Formats: sequence, structure tokens, C-alpha cells
Amino acid sequence: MTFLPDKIDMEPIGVSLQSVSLRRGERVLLENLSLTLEPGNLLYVLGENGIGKTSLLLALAGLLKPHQGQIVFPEGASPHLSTSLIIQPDGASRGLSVAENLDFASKLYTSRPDFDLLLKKVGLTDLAHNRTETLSLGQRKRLSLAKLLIARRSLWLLDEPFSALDTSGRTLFSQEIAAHLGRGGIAVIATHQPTDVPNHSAKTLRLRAAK
Amino acid sequence: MTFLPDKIDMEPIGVSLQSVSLRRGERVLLENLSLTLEPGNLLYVLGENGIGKTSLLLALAGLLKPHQGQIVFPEGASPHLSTSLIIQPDGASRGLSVAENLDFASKLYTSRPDFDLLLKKVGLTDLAHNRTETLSLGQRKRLSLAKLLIARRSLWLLDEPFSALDTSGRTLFSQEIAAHLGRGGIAVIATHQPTDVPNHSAKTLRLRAAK
Amino acid sequence: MISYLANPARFAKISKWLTPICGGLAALCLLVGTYIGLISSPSADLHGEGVRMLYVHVPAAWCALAAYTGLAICSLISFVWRHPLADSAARSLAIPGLVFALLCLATGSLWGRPAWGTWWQWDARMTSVLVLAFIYAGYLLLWGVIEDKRKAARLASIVAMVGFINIPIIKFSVDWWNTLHQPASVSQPGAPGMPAEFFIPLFIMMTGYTALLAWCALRGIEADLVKLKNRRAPKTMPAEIELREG
Amino acid sequence: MRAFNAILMRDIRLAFRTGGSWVLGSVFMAIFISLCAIALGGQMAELRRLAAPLLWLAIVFSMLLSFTTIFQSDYRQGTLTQIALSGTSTLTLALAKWAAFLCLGFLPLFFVTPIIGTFLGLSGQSLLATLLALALAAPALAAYVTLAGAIFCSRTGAGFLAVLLVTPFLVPLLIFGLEAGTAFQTEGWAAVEIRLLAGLSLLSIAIGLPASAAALRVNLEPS
Amino acid sequence: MRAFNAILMRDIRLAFRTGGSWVLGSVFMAIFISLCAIALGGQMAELRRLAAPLLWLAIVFSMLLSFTTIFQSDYRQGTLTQIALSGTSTLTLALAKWAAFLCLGFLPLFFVTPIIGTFLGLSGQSLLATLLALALAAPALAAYVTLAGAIFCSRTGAGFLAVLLVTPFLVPLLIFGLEAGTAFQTEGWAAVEIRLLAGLSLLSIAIGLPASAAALRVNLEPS
Ligand code: HEM
Ligand SMILES: Nc1ncnc2c1ncn2[C@@H]1O[C@H](COP(=O)(O)OP(=O)(O)OP(=O)(O)O)[C@@H](O)[C@H]1O
Ligand SMILES: Nc1ncnc2c1ncn2[C@@H]1O[C@H](COP(=O)(O)OP(=O)(O)OP(=O)(O)O)[C@@H](O)[C@H]1O
Ligand SMILES: [Mg+2]
Ligand SMILES: [Mg+2]
Repeated sequence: MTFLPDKIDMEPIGVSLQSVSLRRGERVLLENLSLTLEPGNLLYVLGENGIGKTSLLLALAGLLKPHQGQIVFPEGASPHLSTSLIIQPDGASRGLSVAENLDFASKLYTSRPDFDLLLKKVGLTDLAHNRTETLSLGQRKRLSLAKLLIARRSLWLLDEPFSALDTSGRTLFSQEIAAHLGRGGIAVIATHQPTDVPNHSAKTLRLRAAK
Repeated sequence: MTFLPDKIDMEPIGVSLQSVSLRRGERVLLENLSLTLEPGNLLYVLGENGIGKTSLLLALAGLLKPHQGQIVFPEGASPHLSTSLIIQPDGASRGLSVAENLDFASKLYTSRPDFDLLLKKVGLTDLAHNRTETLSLGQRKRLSLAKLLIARRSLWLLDEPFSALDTSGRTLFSQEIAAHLGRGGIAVIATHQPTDVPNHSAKTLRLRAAK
Repeated sequence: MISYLANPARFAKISKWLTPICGGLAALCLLVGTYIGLISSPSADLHGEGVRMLYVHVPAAWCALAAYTGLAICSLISFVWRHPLADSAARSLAIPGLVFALLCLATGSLWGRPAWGTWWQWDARMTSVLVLAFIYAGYLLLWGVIEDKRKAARLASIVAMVGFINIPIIKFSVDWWNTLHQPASVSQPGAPGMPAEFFIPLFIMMTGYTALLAWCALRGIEADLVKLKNRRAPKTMPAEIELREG
Repeated sequence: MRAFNAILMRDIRLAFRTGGSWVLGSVFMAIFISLCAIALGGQMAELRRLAAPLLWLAIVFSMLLSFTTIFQSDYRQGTLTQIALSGTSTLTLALAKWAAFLCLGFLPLFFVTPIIGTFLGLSGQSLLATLLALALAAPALAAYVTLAGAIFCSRTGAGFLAVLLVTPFLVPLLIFGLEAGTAFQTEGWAAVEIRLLAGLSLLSIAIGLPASAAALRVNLEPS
Repeated sequence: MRAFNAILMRDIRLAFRTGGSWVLGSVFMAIFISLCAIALGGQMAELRRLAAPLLWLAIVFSMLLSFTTIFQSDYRQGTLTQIALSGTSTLTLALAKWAAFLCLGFLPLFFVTPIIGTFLGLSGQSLLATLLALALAAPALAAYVTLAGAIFCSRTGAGFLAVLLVTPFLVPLLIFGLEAGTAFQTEGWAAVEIRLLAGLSLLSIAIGLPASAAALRVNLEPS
């Protein structure tokens, strides 16, 4: 079941946050956040540095346990089975080449993409046999995007996906997000510069420090 | 000789690149780049992912030896004495608090800033006693800015300085850059989104992949 | 001398005739030496037929040390003048050096079994050869482990120089250690004043081993020169530069 | 299963690539033994008596030496998080890492043990006994080393306690392993110590791997 | 000088805070000694005879074990680069790291040596001799361990290789250290071995630290 990067099968699901509170250490980040994400939704999470955007993504990925409230996935779905997370550090293994990293990801996700096409799409064809530690920041971001496409998950959690990317990279990434939304996927983007994803209206969650 | 972050003494110097060629591994990045930077100059380095922007900064910092050509500093200056570099990874020590990191930097640079003022300026006052590994990405960037101000070097080499920063952070950073240029400093900024630094015209070095 | 040889073209010209000479000399001496050593020379009173091991064993020990000396000199040249030819010479000396050290250990062990009744004794000389083998192994592994070969060259040369200063100290300390601890209960290998019928084959073998060493170094440099030439065409094009003022 | 294979193969590939910490383990052992022999004065009679414990120590130390390599770099690079998010259970992850460690951190040592044993004057029967005991204890040692790695991978926080917690588990294995070795020489397979060691080993695996999985789960949560 | 102090103090503070390597070292020492004691059947007469070499081995290995902590995390976090760019020479850096390692990797071991020594049945005079010899040799041991750390700071999982590279250099120190210990017991300060050891130690520092600085310079260059 080889698939081409633009023919991705996944099951559209929805997620809802029910009066979620988040804390990091002693710090109270959010309280009582309720929110529902339906298939096809795009959510921008905006707010100043340290307000808790990344933490919210971690909570959605099931990594950070909410202090109160809960994050409800539908029957058969769970953060570990339905989400993909792009975050710092990006999980690329030092010592392995780009191709080997993708191969490893495809095995973890029991997915069989067309690697050549995928590499071409994210613009890393020439670097397929370079080790990840020699990649530039933008090239690493592109590698993360390739892994996102391999995972074929329905809930994309993207922390500052556009940073470090050049113009063509940003266009590529937002097109992929649009395609994902079109397939019924969900994308949650934490960023400081909401860029329009083509043909999509977005929800916005703006966090502000309390006075 | 305590100094306030906005009263920084440093000696204005110029730098010139004389037909510099850069390589990374087998990759030829640049050839025959000549360029002079005078006190007060701002240079944007633009170009697509993996073209060699970061590498150029590394070369200016004296870390990456040019394959050919040379980078000439005036008498008494040298990369190790006159440059500051903001780059990934950012050099903040895990396990130390923000205040301890700043203290360490100030000792390395034999500089005695007013720490309270500095922390206030970069917006980390509340986090002074938090460990660096608990900082958010933007907070780390702010810490780097604080260290930049402590170092009081005349040549600032900034790799994507505005990424991860919120609006106030970007404003702050660009104001600091403007102040630095006003004092006769030089700033070289590798970025994908040239933001205007107030009241300053900039040189632009655009790198393009050869066809 | 260094800058004279450092020119790849000039080196190639010299090595063109020097390499085959070394190779030929090595082959000739090793063949003749083996013949005389194993077949035509007499056996010794003390060690019996075991003495024939001497012709393999002693030159191996000697060359293991000689190779390290060469390696250290090349490393110094590489570190100071950063010349790639010195790097490849150093690395190509280390490989036969390790082989010789292991050969010395192996033949010594094989000899020790009939002579002393054990494969191994923690005797000073044996221990110092063992340590030398460790130094070689570490040096070569360092080359293998570090991907960036320019970095590997510089780090390896640092290690080789530190090692060179240490080798006499190690030798001295091990001798001292052993003489203090271990009573001379075993027949100490080697007696002064060697008769000519042992000396001649030994000398021939020694020449053969040394020539082999030189041949290895020259071949190593040649191989690296070829690699360098093939690599000369860069893989990628440099970026186009556009500089806009103001 | 597929994830298990993927992680195992990746670790083995990485080990071969980074210049083979697997070869180096055996080199370390040789070095360790040589240094011990030198320090102890190099007398064969004495060394032979200490041979078995020194071999055990060499193996335990070279396994312990590499415990940070099991999870730490994956943790730092975010790979552990990515693996967890792929739906792989932490137990599978711990199992795969344990298996990889057994292949890379123990097997090479096991193979050079006979050679190094001769340097210490270890003879046929006692060498065999040592090898047998080692083979029985190694999976358990590896399990505890994996546990240490799992606890230690984030390093902030409980690093201190981790070592202190794990070492008490290692000591019984060492003691029983040595006992089993000597007992085997006199009583052969019938020796009760052998069975004890095997039991202890199974128990250690049964404790060590789930505990590693739990530790990983804790460490996956960002602080 | 200011940079030296800053780096030294920072390392000490970090070590205390993260509770890391220095505890690890002492734990290794404890296991090593207790295991050897167990293996030797706990016979005091024998233990006393082997006490000094065992203590030496324990200390040498636990120092070797913690070499990765010297530079590796600073390298990864980019702190080494920042230090170099602050105009601090790599020699100062190597010196500071060496001093920090001496405080963190050796001093704790040194302080527990008398306790472990008495446990092994080492008496007043010979204990004193061992301590003296250890104190003389430790700076040199630390210098070589620093060298290993500097060479491998850019690599994960090179632990064994570092041990391999450095151990040959440690052999003379070990031998002379042990000799100096026994000589001091009979001849006191006049013993020529003491002076030899001191000289060797100085020489090792004079070689090891500049070599470390050179290695750091190489590793600071991005690949
Ligand atoms: C693995 C064990 C051994 C090692 C590492 C070893 C090492 C060496 C070394 C380094 C030398 C040259 C040193 C010099 O010329 O000063 C040497 C020479 C020699 N060895 Fe061995 N040896 C070993 C075992 C033996 C044995 C078992 C015998 C015979 C009983 C033996 C007999 C000799 C003789 C006759 C010489 C030449 C004498 C001389 O030039 O002084 N060796 N060996
Ligand atoms: N050790 C190495 N071996 C081979 N190629 C390397 C090595 N290190 C870096 N490179 C390559 O050098 C190029 C330049 O990298 P650099 O980080 O300077 O790019 P950049 O312009 O900063 O890119 P970005 O916009 O993504 O940050 C990249 O293509 C990278 O893959
Ligand atoms: N272990 C911890 N202990 C205390 N505070 C923590 C801890 N970890 C994170 N924090 C704090 O939690 C807050 C939220 O961090 P988070 O990374 O979610 O912010 P963010 O909104 O993504 O910021 P940025 O825009 O800078 O990326 C920050 O103020 C950070 O300092
Ligand atoms: Mg964030
Ligand atoms: Mg870059």
C-alpha cells in the first residue's frame, strides 16, 4: 500500500477540550479553557512569549497532563494514535541520514510512502544521504514536514511551523496544511505570525497575560 | 563601572571580507565574496534554506575558516574579541537560572551590567530564578538578547533574531539593533523576513542557488 | 624538504620510482630472509627450533616502534603545517604499525608456550608492546570514528604527539615495575652477543620489514592523492551573490 | 513488533555508524584487564585467582559505562517523544532498547571474554563456568542498565537517586554470578547456584523492563 | 583569570545542582571495592595486601568514567562556542575545566579513600602513603581525562574509545603511584619514587592541558 504524499488516508476525527487548566511547575498558564475542534478546522494559537502556546500543544498531544479538566478524543482515537507534533527539538536522529530518518519514521508508523516523491516535495532530494546534524535549520524543518506527511495523523499540532523556512518552504507548508484540512484533518498552529492558509478560514485562540 | 544596558561602551570597528570562499563538507557555498562593513552598517543576509547564511555568520565569528580569501579585522580587533553571535544552539546552560546565566556571561566578558534593569528590559524579571531549560522559545531568545547586551561587542552576528519572538520582543530587538548601529556598531542579520530596523537603511546580501 | 615534498606533483614523481623499489626490496628480503631463517640456519641450543620465531618476532617489535616514530613525525608536520600528505602518511604508517605490534605479540605468545609454559606473562617487555598496540588501536579508531576527516586528522595528530612523548615513559615505567615486582624466574628473552648465523637472517628480515613499512606509507599517500584528485570537482555550485547597498 | 524491529535496527545501525561502540566495549575490557593486571603486579598466580571477578567487573563496568547512551541522546533530540507519539508503547520501546543493548553492549564482550581470560591465566573449565554465569546474568544486567538509562535520560531532577537506586540491584547479580561460576566448576549443572542465578535473572528482567517503561513514561512528560 | 574563576564556579555549581557525575564516581568506587572484597572472600590479610592497588584502580576508573561530563553538554548547548567567542583562550578553558574536574571528579573520591581504606584493613602509615601518592598523581590523571573529554566533546557514545586513548598514558602514573606509595612507607619523604611521581605528574599536566586546548580548538570549528 505505497502511497503518494498527496494521497494520504486518515480518519477524520474531532477533539474537544473541556474546561482545561494547564500548569507548568508553579506557573498557572490557562484556566478553564473549553474548545471543540471539528474535522477540517484550523486553529491559530496566538499570544506573547511564555504565555503557554507550546504547552497547549503538548497537552493536546497527551504529553502534558491537564491540571484540571480533560481533553476528549472520540472512541478509538487517542493522542498517541491520532496526533502529530512538530516542536523543538524536532526528533531527527543525529548520525542517521535524511533518508534513514524517513525510513525509520515510516516503520514506526507502518506507512509506506513513495520516498522519492516525498523528498522531492520537501526539497531534500539532494540531501537524502546527508546526515541530519549537517542540515541547516530550514532543511530540518522540511524534514519534519516530511515526517508529518508520513505519519498520516488527523490532528496536526504545529509549533511555529513557518519559522526558519524560506518563502518556498512557507508556501509548501501552508499548501500541505490546506490539503490536510481539505481531507478532514485538523491543524493547531502556535505562532507569532499567522499566515493565511489558502482557502481556509481559521479559528483564533488568543492568550493574553492577565493584568 | 556598572553600566546601564542603554549606555554601552564599545569601540566602533569595520570588517572586510576579501574574496572569501566558504565550504561545508563537500558543499561549495560561496565563492569570491568581497564586502566591507563600516561602523554603523546593517547587513541583511537573505536567501533560501541551506544556501549558506548561517555559515557566513560562523565565518565572520572566526569559527568556520574560509576555504579561500580572508576576513580582515582592524588592528587590535579579532573575531574572538569583537563579535557576538546569536545562533542555534544558544549557549544557555541547562541547570542554571536566568540570573546565573547572565552572571556567568558578565564574568566572561568582565562587564558589570545593572542586572535588574537588564532583566526588566528583556522582560525576564519574573523568570530570573527559573532554570533555562524551563524557558519557552521566545524567553530563550530574550535571554540571548540580554547576553548580547552584556557582551558589548561591536559586531553583532544574528541568525534569525526575530524568530520565536512576539511583537513586543521583535520591537525590542529591533530597537536594540538600531541603538547599536547608532553607537557605531555593525549588525549582520541572517533572516527570511527582513524587518525594518527603525531609521536605518540596510545593505542586502542576497544569495541565490546557481542554476 | 617538507615544503619540497609537500607538492603533490613532485611527490608523485618521486614515489613513482621509490614505491616499487621499496615494494621490491621488501618482497625480496622477506622471501630470502624467510628461507634462510626457517630452513637453512641452525637451531639454537637454548631455544631449539623455537629460535626461528626470532626472525619474525624481533623485526616486528622493532618495526612497530619505528612505525610509531614515523607516525609521530608525520603528525607533527601535519599539526604545524596542516599538510594533508603528512596525514595520510601518518595514517598509513599506523596500520602496519598495529599489525607489527600484534604480530610481535602473537609470535611472542606462540614462542612463550614452549619456552615458558604459558601463553602470556605480564613481563615488562610484553606489557609495553601491548600498550603500544593499544595506542595504535586508539589512534586508528579515532580516525574511523570522526566523520569530518580534517578534524580527525588534527585530533589524531594531537593524540599521536602526546603518545610519542609518553612512549619512553611507559617503557621506562613498565621496565621498572617489572624488575621491582617480578623476580627473574623466567628466562629473559635475548642474550647479548649474537652469533653471525643468527644475525644475518635477522638483518635481512629487518631490512625487509622496514622496506615494507616504507612501501605502506608511500602507497597510502598515493591512494589519498588519487582520492583528492577525484574529489577536486566540487559537487555543488556556489550561490550567486547579489549585494545591494543602502 | 514492527516498531520493536525498527528501533532495534536503528540502534544497531547507529552503533555501527558512530564507529562502533560495540567494538570499543571489548577494547575497554582489554584495557580494564591490563590496567588491573599492571596494578596488581602482574603475577599470574594472583591474577588467576582474581580472574573471574575481574572479568565480571570489566563486563559490568563496560555495560554501566554506556548506560547514558541508551536513551539520553534520543531524549535530547526529541526522538523519544516522536516514538511515543507514533503509538509505540513505552514497554515496546524499553524492550527494543534492552535488546539492542544486549546485542551491542554485551555480546561483543562475551565473545572476547575467552581471549582476555587467557591473559589472566584462566583455564578451560573455569572459563566455561564464567561464561555460563555471564550468559545467565547478562540479560538481567542489561535490564537494570536500561532502567538506569530510562531514569537518567532527562537528567534534571532525580539523577542522583537513580544510580543509588540501581546499583543495589546489580550487586546481588554480581555475587550470585560469581557463586554460580565457582559452583558450576565443582558440581556442574546440578549446582543450585546456577538455578538461583537463572531465577534471579528472570526476576530482574521482569522487574527491570516494566520499571524502565514506567520511568520512560515519567520522563516523556515535559517538566 | 576572571574567566577561569567563572567557569570553575559555574561547573561546581552545576555539579551540585544536578547531583550528577561526582556522585556517580563515588558510587563506582564503592561497587568496585566491595565487589573485589567479596570476590577475594573477605580475607583481611589478602585484602590488606591488595588494598592500595584496588584503591588506585577504583579511582582511576571512576575518573575515566566521568570524562564525558567535562565538555560534552557544554558543547551541545553551544556554551563552549560562547565561551570561546568571549575571548577566553582555549587554554584557560581547559585549565578551568581541569580544575573543576579535579574538585568534582577526584576530591570526593579522595575524601572517601580513608574510609574505604580502613574497611580494606589499610593501616595508618600505608594509608597515608597511598593518600599522598594519590594526591600527587591526581592532577595528572585529571589532565589526561580532560584531554579525552576535549577530543570527544563533539561525539556521543565515544566513552570506550576515550578510555582506550587515555589509558596508555595512565599506565606510568599508576605504576609510579603505587611504587611511590610503598617507597614512602619505608623511606619517607626522601624516597626517590616520590620525586619521580611528582615530576611525572608535572610533565603530564604540561602535556595534557595544552593538548586539550588544541583539541578544543579543533572541535570548536563547525563541521
Ligand atoms: C607476547 C610476548 C612477547 C613480546 C610482546 C615480546 C616483545 C619483544 C620486544 C619488544 C623485543 C625487542 C626489544 C629489544 O630489542 O629490546 C623482543 C626481542 C626478543 N624477544 Fe620477545 N617478546 C615476547 C615473547 C618472547 C618469548 C617467549 C621469547 C623467547 C623465549 C622472546 C625472545 C626474544 C628475543 C630472543 C629477542 C631479541 C633479543 C634482543 O634483541 O634483545 N620473546 N621481544
Ligand atoms: N558538515 C557538513 N557537511 C556537508 N554539508 C553541510 C555540513 N554542514 C552544513 N552543510 C550544508 O551547508 C549548507 C549551508 O548551511 P547553512 O546552515 O549555512 O544554511 P542557511 O543558509 O543558514 O539555511 P537556513 O535558511 O535553512 O538556516 C546546507 O545546505 C547544509 O546542508
Ligand atoms: N518546568 C517548568 N517550571 C516552571 N515554569 C515552566 C516550566 N516549563 C515551562 N515553564 C513556563 O511555562 C510558560 C509557558 O511556556 P510555553 O513554552 O508554553 O510558552 P509559549 O507560549 O510557547 O512561548 P513562546 O512564544 O516563547 O514559544 C513559560 O513562561 C515557561 O517559563
Ligand atoms: Mg512556544
Ligand atoms: Mg541558517
